Amino acid sequence: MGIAWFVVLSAFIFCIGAAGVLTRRNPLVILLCLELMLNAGNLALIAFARASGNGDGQVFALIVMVVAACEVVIGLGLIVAMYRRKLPIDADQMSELRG
Amino acid sequence: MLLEQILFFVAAGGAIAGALGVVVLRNPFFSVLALVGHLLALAVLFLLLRAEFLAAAQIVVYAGAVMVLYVFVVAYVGGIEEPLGSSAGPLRVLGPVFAAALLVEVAIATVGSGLRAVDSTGPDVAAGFGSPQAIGNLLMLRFLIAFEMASYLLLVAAVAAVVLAQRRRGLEEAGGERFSQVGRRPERGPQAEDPAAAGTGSPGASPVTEREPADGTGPAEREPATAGTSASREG
Amino acid sequence: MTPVSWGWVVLLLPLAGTIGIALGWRALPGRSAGWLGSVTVGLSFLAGIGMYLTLEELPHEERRLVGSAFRYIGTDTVDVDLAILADPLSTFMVLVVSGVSFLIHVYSVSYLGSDRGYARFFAYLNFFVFSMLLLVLAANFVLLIVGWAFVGAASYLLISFWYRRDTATSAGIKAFVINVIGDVALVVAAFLILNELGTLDYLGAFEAVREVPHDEGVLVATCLLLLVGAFAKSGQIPLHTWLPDAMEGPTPVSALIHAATMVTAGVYLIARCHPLFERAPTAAAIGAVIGTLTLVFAATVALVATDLKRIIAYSTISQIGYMVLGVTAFAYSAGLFHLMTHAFFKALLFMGAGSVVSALGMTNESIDRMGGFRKAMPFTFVTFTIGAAALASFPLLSGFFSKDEVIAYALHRGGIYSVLGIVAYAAALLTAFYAFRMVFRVFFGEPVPEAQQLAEGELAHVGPRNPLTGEEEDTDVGFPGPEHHIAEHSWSMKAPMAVLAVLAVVGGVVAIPGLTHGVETFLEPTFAESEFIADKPAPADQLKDLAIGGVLALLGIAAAYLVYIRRPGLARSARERLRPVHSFFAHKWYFDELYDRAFVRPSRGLGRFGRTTVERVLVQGAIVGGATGVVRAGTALARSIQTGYLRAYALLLLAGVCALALYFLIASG
Amino acid sequence: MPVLDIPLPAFMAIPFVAGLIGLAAPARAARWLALAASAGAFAYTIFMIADFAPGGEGLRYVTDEPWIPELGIRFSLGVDGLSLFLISLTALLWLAATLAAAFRPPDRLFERPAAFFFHMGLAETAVLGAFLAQDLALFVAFFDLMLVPFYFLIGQWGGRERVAATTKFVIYTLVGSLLMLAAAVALGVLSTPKGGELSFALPELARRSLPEGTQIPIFLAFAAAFLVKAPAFPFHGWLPDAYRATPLPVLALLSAVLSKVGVYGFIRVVLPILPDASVALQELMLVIAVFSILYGSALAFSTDDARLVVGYSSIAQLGFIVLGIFALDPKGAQGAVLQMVTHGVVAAALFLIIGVLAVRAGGSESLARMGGLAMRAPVLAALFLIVSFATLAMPGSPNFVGELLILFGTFEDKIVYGLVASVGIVLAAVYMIRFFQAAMHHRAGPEVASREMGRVDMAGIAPLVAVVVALGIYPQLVLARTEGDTTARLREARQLAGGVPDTEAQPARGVTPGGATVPGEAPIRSPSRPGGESVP
Repeated sequence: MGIAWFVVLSAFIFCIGAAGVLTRRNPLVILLCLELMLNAGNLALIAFARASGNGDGQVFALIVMVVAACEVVIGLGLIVAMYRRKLPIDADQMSELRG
Repeated sequence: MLLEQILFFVAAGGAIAGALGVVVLRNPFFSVLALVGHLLALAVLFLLLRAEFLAAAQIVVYAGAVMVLYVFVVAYVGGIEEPLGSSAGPLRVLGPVFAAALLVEVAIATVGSGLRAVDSTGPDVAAGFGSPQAIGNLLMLRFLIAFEMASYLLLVAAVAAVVLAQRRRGLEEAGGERFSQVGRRPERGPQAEDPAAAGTGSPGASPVTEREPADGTGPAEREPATAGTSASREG
Repeated sequence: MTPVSWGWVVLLLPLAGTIGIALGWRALPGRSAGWLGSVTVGLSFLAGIGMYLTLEELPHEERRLVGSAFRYIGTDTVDVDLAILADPLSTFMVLVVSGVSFLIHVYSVSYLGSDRGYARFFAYLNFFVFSMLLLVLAANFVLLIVGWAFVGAASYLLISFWYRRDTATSAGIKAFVINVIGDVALVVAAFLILNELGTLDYLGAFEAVREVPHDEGVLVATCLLLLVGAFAKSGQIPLHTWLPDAMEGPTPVSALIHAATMVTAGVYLIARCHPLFERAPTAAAIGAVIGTLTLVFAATVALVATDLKRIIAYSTISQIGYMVLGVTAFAYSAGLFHLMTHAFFKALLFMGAGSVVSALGMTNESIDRMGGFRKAMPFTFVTFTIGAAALASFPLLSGFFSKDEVIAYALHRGGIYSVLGIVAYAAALLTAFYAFRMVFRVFFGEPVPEAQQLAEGELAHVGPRNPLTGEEEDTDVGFPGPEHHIAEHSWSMKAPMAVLAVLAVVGGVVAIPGLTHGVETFLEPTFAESEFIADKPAPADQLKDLAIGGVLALLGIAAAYLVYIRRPGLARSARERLRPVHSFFAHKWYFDELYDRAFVRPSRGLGRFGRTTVERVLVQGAIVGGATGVVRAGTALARSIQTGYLRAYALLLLAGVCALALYFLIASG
Repeated sequence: MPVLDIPLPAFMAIPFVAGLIGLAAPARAARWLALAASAGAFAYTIFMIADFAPGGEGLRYVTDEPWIPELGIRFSLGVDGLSLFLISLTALLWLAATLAAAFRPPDRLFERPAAFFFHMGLAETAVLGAFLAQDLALFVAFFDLMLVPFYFLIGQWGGRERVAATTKFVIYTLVGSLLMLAAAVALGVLSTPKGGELSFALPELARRSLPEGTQIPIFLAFAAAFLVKAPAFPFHGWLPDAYRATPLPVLALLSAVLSKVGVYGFIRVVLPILPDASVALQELMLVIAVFSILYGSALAFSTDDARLVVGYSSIAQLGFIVLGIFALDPKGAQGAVLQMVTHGVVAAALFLIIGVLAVRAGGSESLARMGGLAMRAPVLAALFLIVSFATLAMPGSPNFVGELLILFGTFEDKIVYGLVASVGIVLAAVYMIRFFQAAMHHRAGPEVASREMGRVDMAGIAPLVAVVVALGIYPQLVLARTEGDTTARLREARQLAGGVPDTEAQPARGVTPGGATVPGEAPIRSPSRPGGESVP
């Protein structure tokens, strides 16, 4: 089973995730889409690890998982805090940074 | 061999289906479930790539812990139905377009062009490849620093989560203090909105931002409500 | 003590008085501020006498002492000391100025006795005396300009002393601005002198000017500029318009500044700079012509004016015209002699006028509402009449000798001067007429109600009103004293008037042609180098001229008597018949209107134009717009990218990634 | 050497350091710290003046360390007769302004006193640095640094529409400064001889020569920066808004001191380094100066806003200063320097007085709403009167001496400009007297409450008036000390301006004609006659 298949698959998933980030407004879903992209990355890493035949890529993927977990924790914490302050749970209404 | 291919296509289909589900489903709750499915499919793919430990971690950590966290939050916040038609119209079109463009590029890069290494099935590897033992060795020997860093990162994230989720700390205090400022000098409110303040370029911006918390749009004005609710929640 | 040290004392006493009053005005009870001012001025008069005596002791050629305190400006070619010059001329002026000032101080002590600005008034008045003494004592042109401007400032402050009156403040600003024009002219003249003669000190410049050829262009220009300064100060055509308005000030101010001392500074300046003018006879002739023109003009206006103080003001302008004619005809002693006598009788006239105006309750100065005060105010009547007679050069009074000496010199100089002399004679006739017009209309005829009340003993009290506009005065501050005073009721007003009356009568004895030469001999050292010092009319001619003058004066008085006492209707019928002439005179030859159209309105319009058009279009529009516009456009672009939408940023990021990937594809493949 | 000998960098840094400490210290302490610092700086300048022997030339208390050696930029400071009194003016006015600011009733102006006084201190340090700098790069750096604290002072503590005003002010002056920066770099690079190393030291730059063709654009860039800062017509577009928005104590400094830095730059930098261009463009500068005089005066007597009366009047006054500088005549330059000092004092005093007036006129600064204030405030009236007379250059005031010398210098060669300019004196009389009367005389305005000045106002204003009077009696104090260095800056330009008229040729008293001893005065480009020694 060629590694290329895996890589293309991961690219496909990555793009789906990116599209999701761009089109959805619910920050929760945006976080999910980020998960998708990260996992796509993981898939690619592992595929490369297989191609190169040593475990480094897998370790890399493991670290990525850790980071993803942290990102999830923070992101969800923010969402909860927003909810607490009766802020709209909507990425488009959080535009304080408008120049 | 054949089994392997069948497995791959099934898992790949599942993964793509899950991913699409995450993106297109209205209700965040279903999106989460779709993601779980996606992760399981990925785990299978990991196995195909001889990454047993990661597959296990994927299932246990991701599909288990993280997704449960998601479910909790969705339950707490409440699944907010959301029309896909977003306020920023162009994004709706451009987002997928660029995504597709990226896909095409990467596909060309992978299949059509250079990356010779990837169209092999990869070398034969020893039996222990990707086993917990092998990964453990790598982590403890070669990637010790990265491992430690990751653990610190987790710690920090945990603390941050606690702080953010706390009730009477975090933004609230700052907001309260801002609110009292608003009360002290109301005359600043209108000035913030006057065209001069709005229309000036970057050099004039500092006074604006310096006065910004007090202007009508900021969170400050919602303070009394929040204070009230939080108080009531305690009672 | 040398004359110079006396001079410093003279100078510093009034200054001390000013500072003392200004700092201690809270502490000074009642009228003590006034007395403090009077005493300091009186002392400085005594110091002036000391100056005179010590100067007399010196031999003639040494009667020019310069005392320098320290270097005032010393840079590059400019080298000016803070120095005073003690010579007969300055001593003469010091005596006149401080003497008259002392008397007027004493008069003011009770005249403004109950004015709210009492201490302020005397602080200003002392400051004026100091400035005037600085002007006459200065030893170089810069210091002269300083004194020149200081008296202008003092005059401004005193004109607008009752500063709640808009008429007073506008009169003040008018006087100040015209005086500044004079100052600027003097500054330019000073530069020309520095450039031409290499120094700004009087003596050095007067030494150096001898090498300059006659009527050398720059020198003529210099003298003309000096004339501009002198005329601005002395109210000569065309810079006279401020002086009549200056009567807005309290009467003692009119008496001191705008009759006796400051306005004669121009005459002093010309006399002081006589070496320059003798080198530039053209300029001197021009000055003489303008002086004569002025004296005729002012006399004609005084004929028809109805405001008592303004009549006297115009007569002042006219008399200064005589002095200017004198000094520009190189008859310095004559001109200065007339300056002295004029100081006496004109101050006297103003004091009397002030007394009469007080009797009318400070509310009206028009002679149409006066009449019959003879019985009510005998003392004022007598003194005023003496003053008027002296002004009319009634035979054997002071004005008789001085004015006719001026005319005699003018006739003697010949050429254009003789013409001017004859014109001056004609004006003398008018002078006599309007002088006694005042007397007859104020003191004779039907007594007005105020006069009757006064005869029965109580002084008229009318609500405070501005005599010009008739508007209600702002009574909490700055309207003519709530309790006004007349000479009859207070000795401190009577005494100075009496003294001045005596001086107005006998002041002439110091220079009776052929008999006494007091002024001339005393001033001789100053004018020793003058080319005309020896060239004087024979006593016989002088006596002849005196006779003519006396006859003219008597004629004028008789005419006035005829018109205003014997045939009262005559004046009106004459006015009816000569309507255009009368209105021309009554409008003061339309000078004010002319200036308003020529200068005031254009400059206002210019300012408005600048503030509206130029500012908006050029400065704000073109320049600022250009500079800030670019920056604004740039920032606007940057801001338009900062939408604040998270996903927009993400889109840009993705687009960037795509572009990057594309680049690598192309690069690799 | 002065009684207590502080190195200049330390002296310069005093206010800034005090401000820093004040930020940390409690708010009440901050104001006292600021007061103490400005007072200390002023006291030290007094020592400098006392220590400064009249009539000499050259720098005193020099500090000269390499700063950025790669670019040949040195951290070199020094005091000479030219900068001496401008430094003491700066210190004096900062003391007065700090005093006026420190004891105001706590209004919006002093929400964050510590920050306010920190910015004040930073600004003073920057201005002192600009006056002390002897290296072009250093001068430019301080010149731009001045902008930062004023940006915050106006933007944060200003009145209504302060943001728009600040933006306009900053952008406008920044454009000028950037031009100057470019010009400075170009100057340093172009003037470096073949194989010679880069240097920005002013004396060195003055020694190196540039062809006139290159000088002119550089001159124009510098002139733009300085004229905008002054401001001169037609570069004063930022003035009305900025003046209306700036809090008065700051405005006093903005108008009295900052404007002087610009014109100071002309004498310190432009004349000695770009003599050919200065001569070539003399007429242009004179025209600008005369226009500023007339135009500023015309605006001043047609506006109703008290601040703008003074603001426009200072346009006119600075026109006089530029006129004196570009008359290229020692008298004119001397007058210009004296005028810088005296105008600084009176302008600051006027702005502080406007503050006092506004309080009594019901908070309004429009002339129409003032009036009759003199009634119960004789002291205020007296001080105001003295300042007004000084502003309109009444003879006897130091301003008169300044303008007299300026006019004399201008008459020397350019008598026409001089005559037109002297019209400005008359106009000055008109608008100042109008201002004084409108405020103090006439009937009382609608909500005028006439009362005497408080002790604090007095403490701020009276010393300035005292300085005016003292200088009026003895202007030589300034003239004698500034003469040597001022004329030295001019020498080269004047030789180029077609020889020195004989009347000015003999060196004035007390000045050693040997120009060679003065840094930057070695007469290279003077084929006709060596500096100063020409005989009558």
